[in-house]
Amino acid sequence: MIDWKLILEVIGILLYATFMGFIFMGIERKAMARIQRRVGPPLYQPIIDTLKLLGKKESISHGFIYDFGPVFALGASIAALLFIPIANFQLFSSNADLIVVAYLLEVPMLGIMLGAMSSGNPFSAVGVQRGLLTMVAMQLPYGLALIALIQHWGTFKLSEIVALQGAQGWSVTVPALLIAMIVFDIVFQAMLGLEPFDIITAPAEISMGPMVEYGGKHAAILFTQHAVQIFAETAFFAVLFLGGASNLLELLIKQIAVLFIAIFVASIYPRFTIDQAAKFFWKWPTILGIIAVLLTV
Amino acid sequence: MDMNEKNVEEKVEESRPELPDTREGRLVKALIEKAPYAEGSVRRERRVEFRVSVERIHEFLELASETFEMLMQISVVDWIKEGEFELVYQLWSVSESVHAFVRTRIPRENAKLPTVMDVWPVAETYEREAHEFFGIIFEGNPRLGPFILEEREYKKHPLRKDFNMLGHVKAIYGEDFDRYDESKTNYVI
Amino acid sequence: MSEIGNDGVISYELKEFKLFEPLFKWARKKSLWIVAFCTGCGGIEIPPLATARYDFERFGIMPNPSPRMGDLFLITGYVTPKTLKRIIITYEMMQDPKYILAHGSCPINGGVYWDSYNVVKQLDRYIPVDVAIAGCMPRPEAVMDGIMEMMRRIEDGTADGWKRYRENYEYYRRNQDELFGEGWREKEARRWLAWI
Amino acid sequence: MADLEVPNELRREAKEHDMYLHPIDRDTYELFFGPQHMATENFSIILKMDGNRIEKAIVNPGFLHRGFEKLAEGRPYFTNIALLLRICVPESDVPENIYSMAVDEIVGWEVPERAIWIRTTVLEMARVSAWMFWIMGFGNEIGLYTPGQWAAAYRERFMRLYEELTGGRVYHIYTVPGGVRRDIPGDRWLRQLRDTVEYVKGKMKDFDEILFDNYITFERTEGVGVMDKRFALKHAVTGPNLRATGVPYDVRKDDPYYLYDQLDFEVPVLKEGDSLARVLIRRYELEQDLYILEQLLDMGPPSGPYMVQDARLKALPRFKPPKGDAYAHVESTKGDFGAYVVSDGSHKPYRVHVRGPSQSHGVTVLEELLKGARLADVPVILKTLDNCPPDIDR
Repeated sequence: MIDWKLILEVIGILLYATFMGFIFMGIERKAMARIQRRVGPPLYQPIIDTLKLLGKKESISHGFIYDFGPVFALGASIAALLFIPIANFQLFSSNADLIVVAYLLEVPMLGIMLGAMSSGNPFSAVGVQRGLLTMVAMQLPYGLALIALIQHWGTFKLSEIVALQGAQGWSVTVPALLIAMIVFDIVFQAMLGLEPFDIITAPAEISMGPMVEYGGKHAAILFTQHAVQIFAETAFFAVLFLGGASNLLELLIKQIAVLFIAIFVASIYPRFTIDQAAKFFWKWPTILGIIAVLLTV
Repeated sequence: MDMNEKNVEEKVEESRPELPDTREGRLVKALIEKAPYAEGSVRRERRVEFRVSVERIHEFLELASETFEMLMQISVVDWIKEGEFELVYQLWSVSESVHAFVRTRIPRENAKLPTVMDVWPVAETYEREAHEFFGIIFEGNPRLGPFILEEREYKKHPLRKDFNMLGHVKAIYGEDFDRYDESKTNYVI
Repeated sequence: MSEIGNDGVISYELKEFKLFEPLFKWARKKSLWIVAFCTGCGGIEIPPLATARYDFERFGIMPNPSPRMGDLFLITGYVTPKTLKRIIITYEMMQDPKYILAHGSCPINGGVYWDSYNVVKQLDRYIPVDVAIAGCMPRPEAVMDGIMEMMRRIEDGTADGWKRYRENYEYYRRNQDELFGEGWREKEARRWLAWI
Repeated sequence: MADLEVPNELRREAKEHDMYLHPIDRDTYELFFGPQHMATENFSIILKMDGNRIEKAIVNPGFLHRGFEKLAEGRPYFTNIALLLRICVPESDVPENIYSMAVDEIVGWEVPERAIWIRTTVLEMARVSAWMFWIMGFGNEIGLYTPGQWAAAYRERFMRLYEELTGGRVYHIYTVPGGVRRDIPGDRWLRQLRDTVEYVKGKMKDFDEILFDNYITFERTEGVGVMDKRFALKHAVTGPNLRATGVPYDVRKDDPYYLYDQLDFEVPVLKEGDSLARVLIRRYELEQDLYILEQLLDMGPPSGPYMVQDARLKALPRFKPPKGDAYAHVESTKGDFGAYVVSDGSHKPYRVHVRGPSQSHGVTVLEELLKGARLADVPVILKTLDNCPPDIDR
């Protein structure tokens, strides 16, 4: 028996998430431009970019894995999105969907790495190396922040966390979880690939890193993936710490608030080098994360 | 600015110019006493000049490097009528604030010179450049070869006076320059 | 690109989605990504173009470090043979459709370096140029005007340098080989792009 | 011509030195850094990498070589101004000035006071706008785009002033032997210059907060690319790079030209010699340059002609200076920029040789400093040395 309602909801949420993700990317570029005292591109610029990339004629491939990487990444992002309770829709659910989402959000990076490795470009290889190291480095504070959250609310279910926040106030209002949020926000910067942790793409050092060989339709898929990813990540943040949302508008406002913090941080900090980033992750965010965990015990 | 300059020709005629009793004069005198084979003179405030024969140039520069810490440039002038290259080592003394020209001349054919890389490591770049553009060989410099230029231009040593630039350009890029005067006879710069 | 150096012929997929072509044309016009390759002194006018006073990001133009994603190649000034080799390889690495905007007098006829032994006199002989801007150095307004002209041409389909390059590949290849000598791709370009 | 061949033994030695002729080992790889790269701009470095560390770097310049020195031998003295200024693109006034100074010295012209004032002002404006450009470059290399965008916009204010004074934005063709090409447009221009200087001075706080006083800027630059005093002197490193190692050498103080002996300014010196010191030196110098511009404006342009009065200038293309040679140098933002001009008495210079500061710090020094650095340090070292490829290539 096919659940037509679920399928329609999935398609609707996907279209909405992709579109809003592109708009978020547009907001990111526009806000950066305003900080830099420029007019900046229109908000829908990333959609045009993706269309243009789709319209390119490709003449290269480096084998199956190279083509498969971006698709794999996009699939993982979509899967993560479907587990997050977006407003009153939660499409998929399990008893431990927090863990599922937390790790599905990291899988896309692996997909890009997979594709980039097979391109053979040395810049890609360096980018992959950096990407994997960043992932390893950010796991510890990321995990600690989540542990603090789980310990406080006593559940792994995202929908329950939202409900509990509705009843007892947002997570941010709890001092221990405020610390956890700060930790999560630092990690969030790396998840979005923004400064000071845009080590993976680092245009001035390794010219786009893993993406250096991708062009045309591959790049279009990666762009779409990035859009879905931004939407999913901001929604995840809003659900965990900002009390979720009862409708899409509320969620949107919270997502944009989260996004703006990321943009402001990104526009005033330069980039770390990879070893500094790892050291940084294992120092302050980890200490703060441990404090948060201890406070919630 | 003090502009009391002297012509190159005049100085050749003066065998031992009187050294003025200034900072520059004393500097030149001290160096000449250590290296009597060199001719030294003061050109103006903060500009001194030495002439050294090519055989003892390395020895002299090593001596001069005690006062003149920096080698700013090695300028090569191609005096084609005399059949000689003139190398001007531009030295600067940070402690004394004096610029020195150390001049030496070598024949154009088979121009060879000892390198001064051991005195100033930066000479490597200057010598590579001088070799590339003039074909002078600096013995002991391991990196002589195409540096800025590609192989084809490098072989011709384009800054030599006998390099026919217009002919070279015509041969490679074609005759049509669109740079004639109204009578279509002469090129206009 | 993987075919480069074997027989010198670049294979292309010629499938075109006729239905979406107007949409793509519009998108191409509105989103020109510049390959980050400043090839001469004109590169100095790119930062003013990208910043507050002229801000070309308004029109969706932005520099991109990877040639694979680039659409617009700005030849910003004179081209020396040494650079031209890299320009050709970078141009061939870009994916169709791709456009070249020659910036300044020097790519047109050599400019002030008309008698220089190391400046390519007519860029048009080696790679196809879609729009050329005269002047030394062209003001940012002139460059913007050139980019607008490029957008107009993309819209009415006359910015077809990439098609010309494909159709007249023999001609361009012959001129390149004349300038650099036979086999320069195998000798040098293979070293830069060892992974291809 | 006598084709001079390099002896075979030399050639073999040179080949062994070029590592790219060796087969790549398995655990190391080579990276062609530039010229199609955001950080290097027309400059290529071949890096032999061992993981994330650089084992060996080979600088490969020459992408901008136009043969200026040869071209200058074929053009009359005054035409050369329009050619030679293209050597240093971000501050094109520097080559104009060194060439003009050298020709002035050969001819023996006393440049009028008004022209001297204008030349000094133009040079200082060039320095400030070059610093603005440098802030943009450095910010972009370390991934901080905001101050760079601001700085490039402030530079536009100077460009507008340049346009009004000289008619050109980037290439001004303004300083000529014997003076300058035209007079100051009027008092309004001076007022505008003062306003601009005040404006940029007010923005220094922003730059401090966001770039120079930033925790990550310190992290990125501290202890990266260290040189000591002796190394810097032996490699003829000049300018801010030398002053960052503790040598107070500034052409404006040590070989004063123009009005610099009447102006009051300090030469900032730091001892560390690393990238951070080089960054901070540049920040202090920007402040000093704004201060110098203020002093110049307080002084005001002296009245009088702006060009030397000489009958020979009536027939410019056939202008012939006497025989002789001269070396002139000025302090550019990159270092000591010098020109050696030889005249044989004809209407074209016999030889013009330009010493770009990047020639010394852009080749051997860069190769030395990159040895053992991380890949992420390459743009930082490149930009804190302030490497300008056209200086090397010419």
